[in-house]
This record gives sequence, C-alpha cells and structure tokens, in this order.
Amino acid sequence: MDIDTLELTAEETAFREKVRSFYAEHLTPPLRRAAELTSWTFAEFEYGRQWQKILYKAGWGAPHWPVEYGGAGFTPRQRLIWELETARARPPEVMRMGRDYAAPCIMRFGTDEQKQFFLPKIIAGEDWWAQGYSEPGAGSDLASLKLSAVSDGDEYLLNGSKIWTTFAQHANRIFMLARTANMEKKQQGITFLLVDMNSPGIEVRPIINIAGEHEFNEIFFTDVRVPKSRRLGQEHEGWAVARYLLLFEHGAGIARSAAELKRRAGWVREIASLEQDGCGGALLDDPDFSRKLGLLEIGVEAADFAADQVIIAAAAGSAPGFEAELLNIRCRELDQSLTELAMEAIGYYAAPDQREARFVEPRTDAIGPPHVLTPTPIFFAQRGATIAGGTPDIHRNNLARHLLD
Amino acid sequence: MDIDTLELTAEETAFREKVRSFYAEHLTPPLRRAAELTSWTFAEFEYGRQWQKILYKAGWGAPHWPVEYGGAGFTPRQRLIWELETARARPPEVMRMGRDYAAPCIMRFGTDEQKQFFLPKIIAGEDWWAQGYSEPGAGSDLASLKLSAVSDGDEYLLNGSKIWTTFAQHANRIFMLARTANMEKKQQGITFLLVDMNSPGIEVRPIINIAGEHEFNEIFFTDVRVPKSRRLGQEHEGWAVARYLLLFEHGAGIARSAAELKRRAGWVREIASLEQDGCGGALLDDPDFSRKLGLLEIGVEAADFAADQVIIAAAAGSAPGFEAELLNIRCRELDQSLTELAMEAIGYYAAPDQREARFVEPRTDAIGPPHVLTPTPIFFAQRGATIAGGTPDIHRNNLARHLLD
Amino acid sequence: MRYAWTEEQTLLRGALERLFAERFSFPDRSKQPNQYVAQAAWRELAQLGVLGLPFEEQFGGSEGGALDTALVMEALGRGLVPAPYIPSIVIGGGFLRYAGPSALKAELIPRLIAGDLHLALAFTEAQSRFNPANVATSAVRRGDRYILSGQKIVAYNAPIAGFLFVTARTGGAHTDLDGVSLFLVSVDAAGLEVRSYETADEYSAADIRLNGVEVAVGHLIGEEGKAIDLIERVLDEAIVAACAEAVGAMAALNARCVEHVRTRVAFGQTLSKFQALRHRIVDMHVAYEQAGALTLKAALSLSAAPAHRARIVSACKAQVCQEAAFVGKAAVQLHGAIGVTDELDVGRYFKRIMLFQHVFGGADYHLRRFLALSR
Amino acid sequence: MRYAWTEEQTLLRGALERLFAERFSFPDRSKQPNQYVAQAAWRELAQLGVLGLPFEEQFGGSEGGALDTALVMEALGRGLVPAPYIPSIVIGGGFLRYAGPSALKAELIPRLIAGDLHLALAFTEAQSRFNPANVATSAVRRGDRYILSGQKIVAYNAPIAGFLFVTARTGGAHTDLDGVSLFLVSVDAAGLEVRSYETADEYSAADIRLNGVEVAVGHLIGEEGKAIDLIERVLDEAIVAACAEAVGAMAALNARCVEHVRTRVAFGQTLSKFQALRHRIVDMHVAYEQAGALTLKAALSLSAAPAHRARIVSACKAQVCQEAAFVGKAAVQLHGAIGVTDELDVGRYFKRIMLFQHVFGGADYHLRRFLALSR
Repeated sequence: MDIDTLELTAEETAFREKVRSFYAEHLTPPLRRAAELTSWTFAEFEYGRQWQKILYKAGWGAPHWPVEYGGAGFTPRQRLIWELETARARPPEVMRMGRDYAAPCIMRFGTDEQKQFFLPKIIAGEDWWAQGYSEPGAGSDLASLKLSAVSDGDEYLLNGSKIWTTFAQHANRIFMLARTANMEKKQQGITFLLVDMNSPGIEVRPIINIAGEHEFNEIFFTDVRVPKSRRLGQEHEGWAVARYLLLFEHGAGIARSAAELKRRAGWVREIASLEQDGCGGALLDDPDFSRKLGLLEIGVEAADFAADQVIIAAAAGSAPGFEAELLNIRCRELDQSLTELAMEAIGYYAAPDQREARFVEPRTDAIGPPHVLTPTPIFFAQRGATIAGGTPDIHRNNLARHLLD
Repeated sequence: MDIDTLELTAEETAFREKVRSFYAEHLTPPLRRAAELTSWTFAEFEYGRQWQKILYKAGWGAPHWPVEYGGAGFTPRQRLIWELETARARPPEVMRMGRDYAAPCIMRFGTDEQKQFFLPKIIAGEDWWAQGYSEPGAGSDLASLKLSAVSDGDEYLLNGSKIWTTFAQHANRIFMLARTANMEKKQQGITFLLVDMNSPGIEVRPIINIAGEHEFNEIFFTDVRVPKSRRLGQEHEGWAVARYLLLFEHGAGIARSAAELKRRAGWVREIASLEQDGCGGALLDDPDFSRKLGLLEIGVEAADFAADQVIIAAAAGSAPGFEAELLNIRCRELDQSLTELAMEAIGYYAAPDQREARFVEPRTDAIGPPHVLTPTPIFFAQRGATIAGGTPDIHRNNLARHLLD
Repeated sequence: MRYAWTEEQTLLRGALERLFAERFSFPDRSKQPNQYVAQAAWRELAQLGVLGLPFEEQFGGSEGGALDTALVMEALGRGLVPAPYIPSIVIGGGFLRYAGPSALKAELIPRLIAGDLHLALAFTEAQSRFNPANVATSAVRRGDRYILSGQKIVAYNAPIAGFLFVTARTGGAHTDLDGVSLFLVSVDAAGLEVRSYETADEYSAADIRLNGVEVAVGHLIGEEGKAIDLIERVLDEAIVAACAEAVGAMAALNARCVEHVRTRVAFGQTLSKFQALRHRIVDMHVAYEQAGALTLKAALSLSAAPAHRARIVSACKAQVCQEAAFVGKAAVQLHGAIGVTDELDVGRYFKRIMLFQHVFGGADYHLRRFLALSR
Repeated sequence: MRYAWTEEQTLLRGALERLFAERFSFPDRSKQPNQYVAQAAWRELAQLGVLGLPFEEQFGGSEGGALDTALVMEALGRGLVPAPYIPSIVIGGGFLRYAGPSALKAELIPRLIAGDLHLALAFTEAQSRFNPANVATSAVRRGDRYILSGQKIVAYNAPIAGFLFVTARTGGAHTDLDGVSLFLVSVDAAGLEVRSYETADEYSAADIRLNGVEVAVGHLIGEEGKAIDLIERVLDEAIVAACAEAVGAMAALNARCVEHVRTRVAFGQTLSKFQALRHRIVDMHVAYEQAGALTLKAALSLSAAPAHRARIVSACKAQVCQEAAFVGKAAVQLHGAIGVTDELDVGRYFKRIMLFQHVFGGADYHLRRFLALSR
C-alpha cells in the first residue's frame, strides 16, 4: 500500500503531518545511519534504545498496545498511516522481542503482578528481552527442546542451553521455553518462563554471524534458579503461550515484510543508478541488470497487493494464517533476491571486509563510496531470513498439510 | 563432441566421406521433412520404415549389433564418426523399440530359435515392435503391473491392458511384461513375453497426444493366447530382462540426448534469426531473448562435455548409471526449455492448430512461414520427455538413494 | 482471486460456475466441435446479461467495472469455456465505448449484448511481434473512403466476426506511434480475404489479407493517425481480462492436482504422501495467489492515469505469464502421461495457458514496458 | 572433476588434499589470522613444487598445463585455503611467461617458484565494472620513463605483492581496446599509495592510488597500447583457475551436506529421510557435475584460438557462477542457523563462492561475451 494513494480526510491529514514532523524532528542523522547499517533484524543496540525512549516520551512507545498499558489508541486508519509513515521515515529497528512478543503474551497469560511489573519497563525502553526458544538440538523442530526446569519448592532449577538468541548480549531479561516434564507428546510438558539475565548460573557465548557481526548468542544455564512467580501461564502448558506468540509474530510480519520489500527494491534501484555498466552507461540501464531488477520489482508489486488483501481480510476478522504463510514464502524469496542483486550491483566492491566501518561511529574509514558499505553484509546476514522463523521447507510442510490432509 | 574438432586419420577421413555421401545420396527431401516434422520420438512411420530399409540395404541396418546378426563391425572411432555424422545429417528417427530394445534382450536372453526368427526381420525393417510396459494403474511404479498371463498348457492366457504404447498402431509385434504370479516382492512373478499384435483378442485404442498427434495407444488383451515359446527368459523372472533393457535404453540415451540438444539449440537460433523483434531488428539480437538462448546454449555446452566424459568412462569399462542419470535430468530440462523458447520465438504464430499440415504430404496448406509449423507441437509433445522413461522426481529418488542411503 | 467481492459479484460468480459446470464441462463438451460449444456458451452468457456488463445502460448494458470483467473472465478460464468474450466484448466493445461514433454504437452495441454480433481486432502483422505501433498495412484517403492494403495475422475471433477493427498506417514511418489509425471493416467488404483456422487453445482466428479494401470515413474509429493511445488502453483492458482467464485456469489446475495427488496411488501410497509433490502443490498455490493479486491490482488500475495503468498492467502480464506457465507445466507433469494427451482437461488448460503467454505481448515485452514506465 | 587424469596428476591431487586436510583444516586454522595461514600454505606449496607448475624448466618450473592448474585450484578450493595462487602464479606468472622481458623473467620467476615473491594485478577502477578496456588511469611517456596517474580498486593480493601489474592508458578514448598498456610497478615506487584490507573471502586486496608514479620503459609488459589481447588471455586463464576453485568449494559443500543430512535429526528422523532435502542434494550434485564439466572443457580450450577460447571460457564462468551460487545457498540453508555463522566452514565456502561471482567479470558479462562470440 502506498500512502500517496490513500485518500485522507482533513483530520487524517493533520495526523499524518504530526507523525511526519515527529520523524523530521527526532530522527537524527546517527539514528538514520543506524537504520541504514542494519544488516540482520535490529539496529545497533544503543541507537535502538535511544529511539525507544524517544518514542516513549512522545506517547508512541507501543502504539498498538491497549491504551491501559500505554498504547496510543489509534483508529485503524491512524494505525495504517502511522505504519506507512514509519516505513517511509525508516527509524532504527528496535529490538522488539519485549514490546512485540513478550508483552502481548504477558497481557494475555500474565498475572496482574506480572503485568504491572514488566509492561511499564518494556514500553519505557528500560527492559530489553531476549527470546529463548531454539536449542542446539532443536531448531525447526522446536518442540523437541530439552532445557530442563525442575520444580524445587517455589523455584525452578534450570539446566541446559539456548542458542541463536539474537542480541541476548543486550538483554536484561529473557522469555524462554523449558521442559518441566516428559509427557506423551513432546509439545506437552513445556513451561514458559520469564527469567532475569543476571541470574547466577547464566553464561552468554557470542556467536559471530556470517556478516561478521555479533547478532547471535548461545546461553548456558547451570543450576539457574527462577521463582515460580516468573512462570507465564500454566505449568507444562507453555506451548500454548508459544503458539499464541507465534501467531502474533506472523501477523506483524506480513505488513512489515511487504513494506520492507518495497524499501529494499528502491534501495537496489538507487545503488544501480550510482553504479556504471563499464561501457559508459549506468548499470540501471544495462538490459541484464534491469531485467532482473524489473522481475523482482514486479514481484514486490504483487506481494504488496496480496499483503493488503491479507491485512484487510484480517481486519474483517478472518484468521490470516494460511494466506499469510503462503505470502511469506514469496516475500522472503524476493527479499533475498533483492539483497543478492544489490551485492551484484556493486561488483568488486562487494569484496572488502568492512565490519569495523559499519558502526554508527565507525572504527575505521570505509573503503569505496558510501553505497558499497552495506550490500555484502546485508546479503550474507539475510540468508538467515529463511532459517529464523521456520525454513521454507517447514512452511511448505505446514501449507501442504492445510491443502492436502 | 564436435566432428570438426576430432583429428581423423586418412582412413577415418575416408570412412567419414563414405558416410557423408551415403546420407547425401539417400536422404531425400521427404525423408528430411519427416525428420523435421517429428514432434515426439519417431518420424512419421512410413518414412521411418523406408529409411530402415535403405539402411539395411547399405549394410547399416543396425551398425551396433554384433556382426553375426548383421552389425557393421565398426571400430569405436568409426562408431563415433557414424553417430556424429548421423546427428549432422539428421535422418528420420526410426521406431526403435525392436532394433534398439527388443533385439539386445533377445540376443542376451533368447533361445536360438527366437534369435533366428526375430532378429533378421527387425534389421530388415520387416518387423516393427511396440513396448508393452505401462498400465493404467502402473506408470512410474512399473513393477505394480497387473496384466495377467495364466499358464495353460503350452500357452499363456493374457488378460488386462497396456497403455502409452508409442506407435503400437504400426507394430506387428509387442514385447511386454505380464504378471504370471503374485509373489512376495512385486518385482517377482513378472514374465517377459514376445507377442504378435495380430493375435485374436488384442484391441488397440488410439490416444491423441497434446500436440494432436496419434502417438500413444491403449491395448486391451482379452483371452489372448501366447505360446510359451514366445517367453523371453525364465518364467516369473521377466524383471531381470526389463532391467537389462532399461540399462541399455539409458546408455543409448545420453549420447543421443547431447547430440539432440545441440541440434535443438541450433534450431532455436535459426528460428530467432528469422523472427523480428517488432522494432525493426532480428529477435536473435533482442537482449531478453538472446539472454535466454545464451544461458541454454551454455548449458548445452556443459551437457555435451559431460556426456563425452560419461561415454569415455563407459568405453573404459565403468558403469555409466549414476552419472548418466544425473546428466539426464539436466539434459531434459534444457531440451524442454529450448522447445519452449522456440515457441516463444514465433509469437502469435504459435497459436494456429496445424495438425493437418504437419504430414510429409500435408492434408492442408500451412499457415505462416515454414519455420512456424513445428515449434508448438514440439513444445507440447516434449512435455512427455520428463514423463516417459521416469519423471525427474523418480530419477532424483534413485540418485538420492545412491548418494544418501 | 482474493478480494472483498460485493454480494452481487459473488452471486454472478456462482451463477457462472454452475452454468459452466452443468453445461460445458469436460469431457462431455469435447464431443462437440469447439465452435458449437462457443456458440452455445455465448447464448447462455447473453441470457445471463453478462455480454452487456461493461456497456452503458442506454444500450441495454449494466455499466459494470473492470472487476466485473475480471470476474467473468476468471470463471470462463476456470470452466475452460472457449467463449470469445475478449475480442467481442472487451476489445470490440471497448473501442465502441471509448471512440465509437454514436450511430455505430446505437447500431452495434445492442446486437453485441444480444449475442447476435461478434467482433475482432486485426492488428498483428508478420513482422510486428508485440509492438502495436509496428504497422505496415496502409490506409490511403480517397474522397470519403480509405483504401486499406496489407496483411494481418492471427486475428482472434475473426472467423465469426461481423466486423473487424483493423489498424492501418495513415502516416509516419513503419514503427512510429503517430500515424496509426483504426478502422471498422465489415467482413463482407470487397477485397478482404480471411483464412480461418482453429487455434491450439480452442478458439478461432484468421490470417487476413486486405487487397485495397474500401472503408467509409465514418468507420474511422478515433482520430486519424492518433489511434495508439486508444489501442493501448483497450489492449490493457484485454490484458487484464486475459490474465483473469489464466488465473481461472490456474485455479482449476490446482484443484485438479490436489484431487489427483489425493487419489492416485504409486509405490503403495497416495501421491499426496510424497514431500516433493506436496511442496510443488504449495508452490502452485503461491503462484496462483500472486497471479490473482496482480490481476486484481491491474484491474483496479485500469481507470488510473495511462502511465500508471500501463505500468501495473504490464507488471501483471509479465508476472501472470510466468506464474501460469509454472502452474501449467507442473500440473501436466504431476498427472503423468495422461497429462500430455487430449483426453484430460489438464492438457487443454495447459495449452490455453501456454498460448496466453504471447497474446497482447509476451512477458519480456511487458517487462520492458514496465521498466520504461518505472523511471 | 570427472576426467581421465594421469597417474601423476592423481598423485598430486592426493598430496594436496592430504596436506590441506592435515595442516589447514577448519576450525583449527581459523584460530590464526588468514594472512598467517596463507603464508604457511604458500611455503608448503613451494616445497611441493606446485608454485613452479606452469613455468619453463630453465627457471625451475615443470611446464605443466592448464589441467594441472585446474587441479591445484580445485584442491585449494576444496580445502578452503586462502593461498593467492591466482594473482601470483596464474596472472603474474602468466604475464611474465607470455610477455615478460627475459631479464625480468630470469629475475622474478625463480623467486616466484621459491615462494619468495608475490604479484598482483591492478586493473579494475571504480567506473570500469568488468570491462578491462575501461581504463582511466593514464601513462604518459617522459624520456625512458612512463608517468602513471590514476586509481585502482580491489587489487587482490596487492597488500603482500612485491610488484603490481598495472593497466594504464597510453592512447585512445576511455573504453577503447587500443591504447591500453600494462606496466610492472614496484610497490616501493614513489607516489604509490596502497590502502590494504582483508576481503570477506579471506584473501587480501587493496585500493591503489598512483600519484605520478614513474616506471622505467623496461617495465612495460608487451607492446605499448596493445596489451588487451595479453590481458584477455591471462584473465581467461585466471577465470578457469577461479572456476576450478569454485568447483572445489562446491565439492566440499556437497560432502558437508551429505554428512549433515545423514546425521542431523529433526522430527524424530535424520534429515536424509525428507524427500525435499534428498532431491535438493541431488540437484546440488547435478550442479557440481555441470560446473566441473565446463571448467574442464574451458581448461582444455585455453590453448585454442582466442575467439574459441574466450567463448568457452565465458560460457564456463557464466555457468559456474550460477551453479556455485545455487550450491552455496542450498548448503547454507540445509545447515540452518549454524550455516549463517562464522563458526562453520560452510559459511566461509559460501562467502568465497559469492565473491567469486564477480571476480574477472560476472555471469552477465560473460554471457554477453559468449553470445558475441557465438554468431
């Protein structure tokens, strides 16, 4: 969807202007640069944190939350305008596991105490959450997780490890799945816990990703004690909480994917307009390059419209599960192809390893013109887009079950 | 492999000249046209028959057969020259089930009587064989065939049906698999039979293919009596004969596929040089079209070299099974893409249904220039190339077993 | 196609699907010649009021929009009905609606709506490929007539049309945008030779020779030499209609494939147990969803400014060509040998989809048009 | 790569594989800086005589052919060894062999063979993309010297090279084939600025600025203004070497994937039980076979006439780029999250394969070169 094709009322126009001037005022060059340098999911942490605090001060720390917890109380149209303007402005992507994943689950399954304790710290940008799902032996097959939580009076005693926890080095809390019992089905006997990262017995090992960045971690739990008051939902029934979260994650994903795709396509086009074809013309006019870009841009147009229909249908009350998952497969393929094309566009300058130049405050001078700094790490990091959140094979399995069984 | 890159001895050059002048003399315009009009595997039957008789008269009715049965006794180099020159000359493709499939099996498994009775008629172009393998419920899963052959004294009594028998309307004999017993494994209890098509109780129903041509048939067997002297190999052990035949079929396939691919690529290039781009240039110079053609031509170069290596390795005694099957997947993909590109090249003229104009002696005038007559039926008919002889899925299953189990 | 259809549209959709399933379903209908089936379907469509959908009420039409046309075409595609809705109603009707002289409109539109008249467009020539401005056929003004000379190829529906819309050059060089004019030519005109044939996708078409055909100036459609914008507009509408037809065919093929893999047994299991086939079926549905989305987006863009409209329509054609070809090939492959025969509708859908590829311009032509408008 | 290798070649292959497996295998070797690994490997290669493979016996070489180079590169690729064989031996050595003045050859080749000298080619510029004739760097003759001015980017191996081969224009317009000259420039030359860095594929490279660098006429390589044919020839040899390296990487990835799916368990089964993965592994092997076949074909074509050689080499690069990218992406995907980290060699092979894409011209550049030579 395109903000310029929306017909706005006077009131809506005023709202849009308010949002635009907010972004114009607060989105400083370092914050913009933080967004541009993002190669995996979140911007450099410090800038994401700053941005969350700015949002919070403006009353927009978590616009989609219920008003009672600090939500902005947008109408659906305002929400749409907010999202389209946000996509256009491109603030740094905030480490979202607390605000977008943990919070809705706490609202749905949490005790009053838990709500009062956790939610204000999330929206204010004081608490930062990691997501403890995958384990070394349980990736796509999440339910086979083994990290054990043994009941010991008012506490659980945790032993085991979690892996691929994005940005856990910046988190002070982690929501996680632990096995409290071995029952007939592996989805049973799992418990959802809210754990402090500074608990004794927790150790974090960095995992450097393929783009040379510290995105992932492995977390070791050795006799970590967690009060039972930090359990979310019923004992042994954490899978229900996890599924609720997953639904939420997918729904938010589609709108974001489509907007992100459009931005990405524009980015590739811009790079190609800055690069040359080697014979005196712009790379953008090279028939081979423009063919590949055009095919992807067309794909983006289709995905964008399909996403709108899914969103509209969801707004009308129908569950977006099947269509969203179907669309998701194509969106990720398109996005990965776009990042590959960006890397192709910069030719030889794809090669330099520039990890030290890619901080908001760079630790070394960059090689080449500014536009060659990010395509390579973005391409490499985004290979993870078809691994995190389920591989295309897993999604195809789910969809096939829906279509055929 | 390219005949022009072979370094020939004086003797070999003389042989090549002999082959070339044979083709120059005997390959008359109707025979050439029969080859050009071939959309599925074999040329219009009457012209294939004529050609086989010409070959026979020249002593080349089945050059690869042992000399005792009428083979030409070529050296390996002569065989290579023969095949390369044949690919260049392009005679009509002869209905090959007798000469290339049944005959080697008869030589290997047949009684002296069977050899003496059948082989001379095959090489002379008097007998024409159909292949009775698939059944309505047994396609890719051939071994689950059900057509029954019940022993009755000196005869078998056949009941059931065969389907997808190419050119059975022209055959006077058929080799076939029939179930003589239900044993533990479905591959057991199958018997290989040599049956006269004029046996009472055989009925042939034509199946018109997607290109509008009568290529396939369904054959119904109702109390058909077959003398046991027409059994090839042991009772219940016909699967061994079938597997021998299959090996043979695959081996011959690779060299033919690679040569066919080169010819097909040249054909597409020629069509594109005759078509226009709509803006005053030749379609061949259109960057989108040339890109697609170039990618396929490069694929053909690779397949051609790989085929040579398989053939050389086979000549050196190693079984070509795995590599040939691997290569086969790519060859068929390439060939289908080339036929699709040919159809794309002729644009709107792909549309007219010209089945009546596509006989060597046409039954109606053709629409459009000569080069638009065949791309559409060839494209459509060749969709069968990834079905007959095993789908890519089946081949991938076989190869995966080899690689992983 | 996934959309918030109105109740009326949903009713029409249902009515068409029932009609096609009951009266024109395969293999029964293949016992009759295609032309007979087309005629029978045409009568039914006339009775349902579908032929009047896009026309003004004053002529008996119901003033429907692009989405209605898409909906009808999707149903025709799904039902594999060889009704020439695009040449007669979308293209012929479109030219009349946008540029027809009032007298002609009043004369022809009611006959079209009643199902008594067919129309056709003859614009492609042997050298023109997909470029509608590549016109070698000439039209020379002589008094109150134009004299048309040249040749056209593969004019769909010409064999049963009463009138042909013919493009001819009244000025400019061979491929100039300027100088292309559009004429309404009666099939009975002297000097008009029509070589008719059936097409592999079960429609009819003709190659046409114009040997000094005389056309009255009143049958010039639009302004002399300025027909390209009109032609592009109407062709864009035809493209969306053709894409909707292809999307309908894709829906039908997907349904056939789901049914087939659920029932066909091989190696002791139904095909639906094989992961490779399961994933292929998913990919076929992804392709269908994407094609449907772009077709709707393009239908909604038809009333937009020409450059925007053309950009989205070209995106649509380029993408639907690919998606449809993928689904068509996969469906044939999934069905095995029976898929490459004329005995099953799968092969016929496939042929329709493959000939759809080049109609009104192939994927590459539209990719370039999209790119030219994306700067 | 499937070929009738000689016994000698088979022995060399085995020796290299053992060496790389024992001395430079992952993850042990990742505990040391890449440059250290490269140096250690270089010493071993010198000892094995591999650095002298292509050179004349009079300088201590063994006069091997293109297949020997391909074999070495395949082994380096399979072992993921960051040894700069291409810039120093294939390219630098190639220029010396084909066009080096005798005195230079006698001075430099023995040092190369001994492993005491590295070379590099600086030919790409910010605007040149893949066109070696696009040279803005200028060389002006002044007496017995040339004065070079301009900038070069991403000169592989320049950080450790003793001499750079630098392209510069001595005549003609910006992208003319005529007027390109090749110079041997000492890295100690005044006015030469070298900005060194590591590359994502574990080699080293540099951006270079020539601020009026003086070069003696004796260090002009080949004829003034006529270096393009020489450069194309040597680059074609480098391309085949790079393709062989990529083929080696593909072989290693395929082996890793077979091992991974046989051992990794998900949903209660080893991954090797899932048909979709089984078929992907097959397709990866098909890709490998095709890439290997074309690489050998290209290696055998290197001694053919320039047009034939260039056509096959370009076919090879265009195809191997695609096949390698397919295998690389599939291998990362198959390994899941661990595949997108620096902790497993799979990700490093993948990076090498992806940066191989554009080295010496991308797939599109070579597709067009192939097509231009296919008429």
